[in-house]
Amino acid sequence: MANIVVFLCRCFGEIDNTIDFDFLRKELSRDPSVSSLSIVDSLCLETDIEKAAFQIKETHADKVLIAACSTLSRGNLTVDGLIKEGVERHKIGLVDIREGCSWIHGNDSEGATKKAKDLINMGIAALQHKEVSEDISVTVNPDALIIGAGPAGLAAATSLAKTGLKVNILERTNAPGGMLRLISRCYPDNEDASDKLEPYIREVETNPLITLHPQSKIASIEGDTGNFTVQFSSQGKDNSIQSGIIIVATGAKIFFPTGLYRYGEIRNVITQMELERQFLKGSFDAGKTVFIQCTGARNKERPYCSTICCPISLKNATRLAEEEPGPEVFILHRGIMTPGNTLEKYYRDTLSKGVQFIRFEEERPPRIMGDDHVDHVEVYDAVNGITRKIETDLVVLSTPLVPNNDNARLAQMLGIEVDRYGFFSEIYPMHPLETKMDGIFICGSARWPVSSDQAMTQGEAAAMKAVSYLRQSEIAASTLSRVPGLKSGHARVDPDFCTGCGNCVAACPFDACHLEKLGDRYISTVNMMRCKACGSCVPVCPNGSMQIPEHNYRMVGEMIKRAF
Amino acid sequence: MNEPRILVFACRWCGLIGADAAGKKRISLPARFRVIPVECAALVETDAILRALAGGIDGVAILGCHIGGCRYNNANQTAIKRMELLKDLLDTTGIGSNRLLFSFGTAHEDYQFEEIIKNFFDELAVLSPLDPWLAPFGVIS
Amino acid sequence: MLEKTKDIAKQILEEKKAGGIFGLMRNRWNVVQPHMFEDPAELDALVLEPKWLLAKLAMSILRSSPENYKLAVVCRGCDERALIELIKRNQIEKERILTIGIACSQEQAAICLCDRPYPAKLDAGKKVSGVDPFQDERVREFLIGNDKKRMEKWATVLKRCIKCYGCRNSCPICVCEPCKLEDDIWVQRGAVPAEMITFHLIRAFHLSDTCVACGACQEACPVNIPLLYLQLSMRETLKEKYGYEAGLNPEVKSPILSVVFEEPDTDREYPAWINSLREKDGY
Amino acid sequence: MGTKFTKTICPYCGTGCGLIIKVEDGVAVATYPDSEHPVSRGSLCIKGWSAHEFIHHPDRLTSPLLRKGDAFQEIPWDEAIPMAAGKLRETAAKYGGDAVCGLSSAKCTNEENYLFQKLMRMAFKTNNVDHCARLCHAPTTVAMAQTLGSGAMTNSISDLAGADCILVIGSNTAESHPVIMGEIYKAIDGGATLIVVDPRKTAVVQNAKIHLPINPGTDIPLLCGMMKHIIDEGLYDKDFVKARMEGFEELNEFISAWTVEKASGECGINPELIKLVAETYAKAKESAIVYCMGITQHACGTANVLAICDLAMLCGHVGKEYSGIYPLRGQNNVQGACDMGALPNVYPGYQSVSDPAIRDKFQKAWGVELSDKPGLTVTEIIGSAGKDTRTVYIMAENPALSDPDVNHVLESLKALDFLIVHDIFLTETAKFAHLVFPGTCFAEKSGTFTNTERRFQLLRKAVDPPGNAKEDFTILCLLGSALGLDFSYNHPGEVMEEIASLTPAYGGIRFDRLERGGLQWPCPDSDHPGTQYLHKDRFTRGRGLFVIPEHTPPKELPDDDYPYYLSTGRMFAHYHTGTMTRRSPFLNREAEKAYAEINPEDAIHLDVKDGEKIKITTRRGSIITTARITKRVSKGCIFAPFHFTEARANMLTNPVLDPLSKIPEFKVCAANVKKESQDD
Repeated sequence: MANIVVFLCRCFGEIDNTIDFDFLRKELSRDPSVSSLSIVDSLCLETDIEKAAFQIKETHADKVLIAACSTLSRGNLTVDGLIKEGVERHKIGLVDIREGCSWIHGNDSEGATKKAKDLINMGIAALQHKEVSEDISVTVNPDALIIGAGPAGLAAATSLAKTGLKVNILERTNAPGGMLRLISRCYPDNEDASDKLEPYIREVETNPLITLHPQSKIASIEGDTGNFTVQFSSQGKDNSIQSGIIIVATGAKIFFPTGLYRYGEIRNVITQMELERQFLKGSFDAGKTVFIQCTGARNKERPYCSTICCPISLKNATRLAEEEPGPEVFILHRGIMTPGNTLEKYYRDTLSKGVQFIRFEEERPPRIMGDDHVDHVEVYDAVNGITRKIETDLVVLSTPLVPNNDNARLAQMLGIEVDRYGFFSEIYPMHPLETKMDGIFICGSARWPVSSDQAMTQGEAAAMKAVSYLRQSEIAASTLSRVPGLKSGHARVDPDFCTGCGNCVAACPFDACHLEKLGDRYISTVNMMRCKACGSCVPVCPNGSMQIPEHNYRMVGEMIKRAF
Repeated sequence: MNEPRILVFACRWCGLIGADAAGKKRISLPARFRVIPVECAALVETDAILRALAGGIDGVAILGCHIGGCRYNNANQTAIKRMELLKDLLDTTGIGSNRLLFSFGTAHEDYQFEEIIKNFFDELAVLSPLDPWLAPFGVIS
Repeated sequence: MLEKTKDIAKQILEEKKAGGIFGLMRNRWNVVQPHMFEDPAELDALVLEPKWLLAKLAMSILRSSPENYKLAVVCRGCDERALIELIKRNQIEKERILTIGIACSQEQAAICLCDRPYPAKLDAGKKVSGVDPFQDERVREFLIGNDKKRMEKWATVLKRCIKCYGCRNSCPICVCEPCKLEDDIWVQRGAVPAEMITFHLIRAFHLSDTCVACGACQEACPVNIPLLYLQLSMRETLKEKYGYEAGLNPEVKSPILSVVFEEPDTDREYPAWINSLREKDGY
Repeated sequence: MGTKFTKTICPYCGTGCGLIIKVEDGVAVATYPDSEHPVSRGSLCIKGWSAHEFIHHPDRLTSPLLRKGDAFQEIPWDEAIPMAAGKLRETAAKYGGDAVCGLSSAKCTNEENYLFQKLMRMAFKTNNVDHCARLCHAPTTVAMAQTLGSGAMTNSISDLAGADCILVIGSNTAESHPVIMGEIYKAIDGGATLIVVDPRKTAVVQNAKIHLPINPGTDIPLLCGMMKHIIDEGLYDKDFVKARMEGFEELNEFISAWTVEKASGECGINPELIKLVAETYAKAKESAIVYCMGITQHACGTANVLAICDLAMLCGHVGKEYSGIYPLRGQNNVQGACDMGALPNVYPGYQSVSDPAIRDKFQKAWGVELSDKPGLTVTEIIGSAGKDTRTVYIMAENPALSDPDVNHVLESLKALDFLIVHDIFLTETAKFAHLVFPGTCFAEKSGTFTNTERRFQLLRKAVDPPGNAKEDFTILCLLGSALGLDFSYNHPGEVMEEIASLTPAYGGIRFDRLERGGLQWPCPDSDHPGTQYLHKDRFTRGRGLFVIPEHTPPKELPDDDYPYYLSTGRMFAHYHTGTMTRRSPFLNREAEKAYAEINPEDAIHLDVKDGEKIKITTRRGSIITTARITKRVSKGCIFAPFHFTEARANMLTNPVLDPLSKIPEFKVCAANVKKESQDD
């Protein structure tokens, strides 16, 4: 019979003014498992914690029950204090008899006293049946791996290298730079794209810590936080790299609007990318131009705004307008998206250059007129309520960014998820760059369409997040918690009882369970690095072989029995 | 029926915060409910709920996080689906699904917690007791 | 139907597609019992009546026979669905099971209140139209109407339980060793009738998304408790809400296992490449 | 190799459910119900589902054992059989045939029981053969032989489903005969009223319409009160009584003393309720009376059964479908053992030993001179051990645990010159034996059982016996031949033919006729379909006889130093002495520790909490067991199941015997309870 030391905290009258402590003392004295009971004025002050810790060690108590205030007020201070004084975490139980009892039932002291007795009994039962889950710690491979050498990938690589860490970059194409290589100037500062890229590319080529693997195609990704192994082929040679973390910066791809606005059917209807290529080659002829925004975006198939198409149109429209003699430029739009002060100023400049903006509605899009090449565009001007005909030599369609084709496959290999549109999804709105798998980060357009400078910021942010992992030589599984502080434990399988039905594998939101063949039957095994002790696997396990030791079903059953 | 008895499974990251806030606000509620903190609403087993109902507890409430707001990558959605099926079973046998209350994302604030628990008390007070269904042979210790 | 089944069975044995045929045998004193037919000559003793759930027996036969041993099972609709559920839960390897599908008669469908009295792979016999259990008068008495009266009805019926565990033992899906009903935390031990809410409703809920409505539990109950009725409304909800029915496709897992909300009636639609459960089962 | 399925009959209670045992490579691994069985129809009770679990238990005896001091030493068969034969013949020579006694078993098949009594009667010219029916339905055989002419259940189990009123008196059917309870529930669904007479609120009571919580041991006052009311109201079946009964005047005159008020004073049920129950029983079109140990295990056991028969015959509820008297036999073949003559006063088929014509028939058939003196009963054999009983041969019985006043039993077993025990485990009784034969269990032999509704049913061999244990049938043949008798049968079927030839009631029973669903005796010739119910148009003894049921209150009533009523009985997961069920893991988990049921008020008075240790003491001794606080037992009563060797409830019971049937009074004695110290 475990001997339990119980501390009842008076909280200077806050608790025992409602709850009758003598009644509790009488009740607890009849419980054989309670070895000693002490009523104290407070438990959250430094001196109280030392006194309590001394008494616990003195009486060699198996378990300690603290009946005081809730974890969210000062209960956790007491618990953490005791842990600091050397009392193991699993030996301590906390019962909230202040917020949860004396304060909330202030006017019913008899009911509150009975509730306090029951809560303490539940606490004792919980302590008696609570078990400790194992923990493992893993040596961390100090190197980093970045997939994709676009602006985000390069920024991440350079900032990681700056902290002295070895970095490998896997790039699908043969040269770094991503989409920046395809455009002439970037918004909002109109800086030349190649000038922007140049310092990063030089760093990648010169810095010995960074190795670039061009034309690489990933075969498989194994391992967990701190120890990833990536098999890939680069320039025809198979290769494999170990790394502590992975930063996914695979970017996105342009949407080709085949079938929209007669694109591909008649000449002179081009996309922004083709316009950018003409700027790069310097071979644009400054004729009349009409920009059409939200081509294939903010509609049923892709119900999202791709953030960058409006600023790109403003950039290119301004560039055209600045030519001598500047051609007439129209932008047909469904609302110009230019958030922030720089882009607002950008929008004002375009206006001042004489670019004309016409608003149209999604239901009545502009129509391209002309036989083999475009000669005019008909558009219903929603603001003035009239249909206008605009002669033009060139129509430029602004199309959104869409996820790469192999996002889902890569997500499957990485063990992370893609959101409903196909971009890699973050685990929780307040942890934007982290994913379901600790140690795998997402940044740049792979996560959501962004401009190049935003992509670079996210790259550096992801790098700094990664450093917090790579700097530790060892990582304990219990520290990889989705909640502040340590995890509450890990799931544990009883191999004799497990029937191998696979329910837990399907139910686990973190893919921490997988089935292994043992003789002629399957057994589920828990990967503690991934398991977050959320317990989704416990109710779906038909015979209770999957349990969280700190919250096992016997403990819950006993607590329910003593609840009233 | 005399004062009904309620067991509350409160998720540590929202339900418990609501209960704690209600406590700090000194909102007075009948002393006939007990709270068992759980890591996530997904951890609550239907067997525990049925054990509670069989043990003479009149109502069980599960307070979880918003849909999409669960820290454990939407673990609470499996809980919602399971509770709906359990409601079906309780309706089938006539025990009545109103003995089971699950609120996802509506117990963060103190006034919300108070409102939920008060309504649940009123609702249960109307129901007939479950004694024919208690463990028939023994006095439950 | 019987002749066709016998031919198929003979063919399977001759072509060595399976090591044995598992079905019902009637001996010369017309005593019927399950039997492993291993040589074609025995097959003329094969019979198809009465209805006998063979899925769980087939599973344990496979477990105790060598790795590559294949078994052909003569099975009705519910047997086949039970086998599919067992395959889904890795209790049987798919390649080691061969089914000879036979259809049930209309009377059998009426007795079992079966809405799908034929296997997907039908080899012998004619498909008969299914019965909607909710039209049956006794089902409506137990399932529809005011709560108080129905609770009394269920109380009188469930109070008869003699805790023989027959419902769990005869259910083709209940394969857990040990089973939660034997744990004294959930169900008090050593007394009859079994505790109503914990014994019966825990068992019913564990089968909420796996029950194939074969009625074996009801037939094995010595005191005739209508145990199948406990499952009907849950199966209905799964069908309506998630379009899911147990025992149709070994690849599709039960919807309440996934965090993804596949509810057709919410306004959210999902593009094809959402990470659905299927890809996740990479084990 | 591979999997084999064998249909056989459950070894546990008298319902006789059909089982299918799955055998994999010679090992019984699972049990399934036989959905074509006429009684169980595809369902089983908890014991039926785990009937295979004890078969391959490591404790099984695998070789004959000879006692050397305190230990046993394995000896081969060809040494064991001659030694047994020698010892038996030596005792018979020295002290005469009557010094040898045999205890047969309700666990063994009909053929084995027949051979056992034939061996005893032929080899030693004695009738000292008995078996445990003495402890269960001996009063039934005695009382019903007097009133109706045959001691078996009058109707079939399936008849219960058609009854309009069922009176369950002294039977916890839901726990002792669970599958029969299914039939009673079918009757209730068909509109029948269920009346239960039981001091304890068992599971049956919770589903009953009317519950009569009588004081223990006061059944006769209740029944006589009912009969008085029925006669006063003229509700009895006048023309049935006139046409087919005799002795009504004496009964009427005796009953007139039992006014309803007097009866209610005696049994503690208010008069209105007695009147209501009497009217319901008499007025119903078909009424059935179901009873078991609660009626028979009293000092007035036989009188209780007489009262039941009188009530049934008074209302004409005998000899027609869906009604009748239903004594529920406890063991799987206790009916068969009685049928086969394993009783001191009758040959097979209840043909009396003292009737010269019958004795001649058997002497001619067996070719040897037979004794005409009825033999000793179990309790008398135990009582006279060491005096005029010198050697006892016990087959598959465990008196050391199941008989009353167990300490006395242990002394007498020690006092024997030579004790042979033939069982499948080293039971408490076998521990005192000089020579032990390893027998076989139900799954390792073929033969027939007779269940409580007189149905002969076929057993089929599923697995081979362990080690070099032999089939009981073979052992008896070897022993018989060693004693110089012609026991050269090579298959139980032949024994059945010999039985059929000697007893008219079983003339038509043959093994191949039993394959599909068995046959209910009487079945005089080979194309007779068996009898669904007895006493149609005429009673076995001609006219039914009303016999006066003398009421004697329980011999030992609670007083100040033993203030509580104590009764012993069964619980649903275990069977009798637990030899088989406590070695089945699944059943053992259901009830691991011995327990006694105590009323909550008494518990508070004794300051005992659920699960705590208590000590129950009676004048015969005391046991330590755990308390189970439950509202099932009424205030002042304690109920203790007798399956647990570590707390032998039967050790506490009062060994006083019923004068006519010599059954001990298990159901009532006075006991005291004290809280035991909780340490260990």
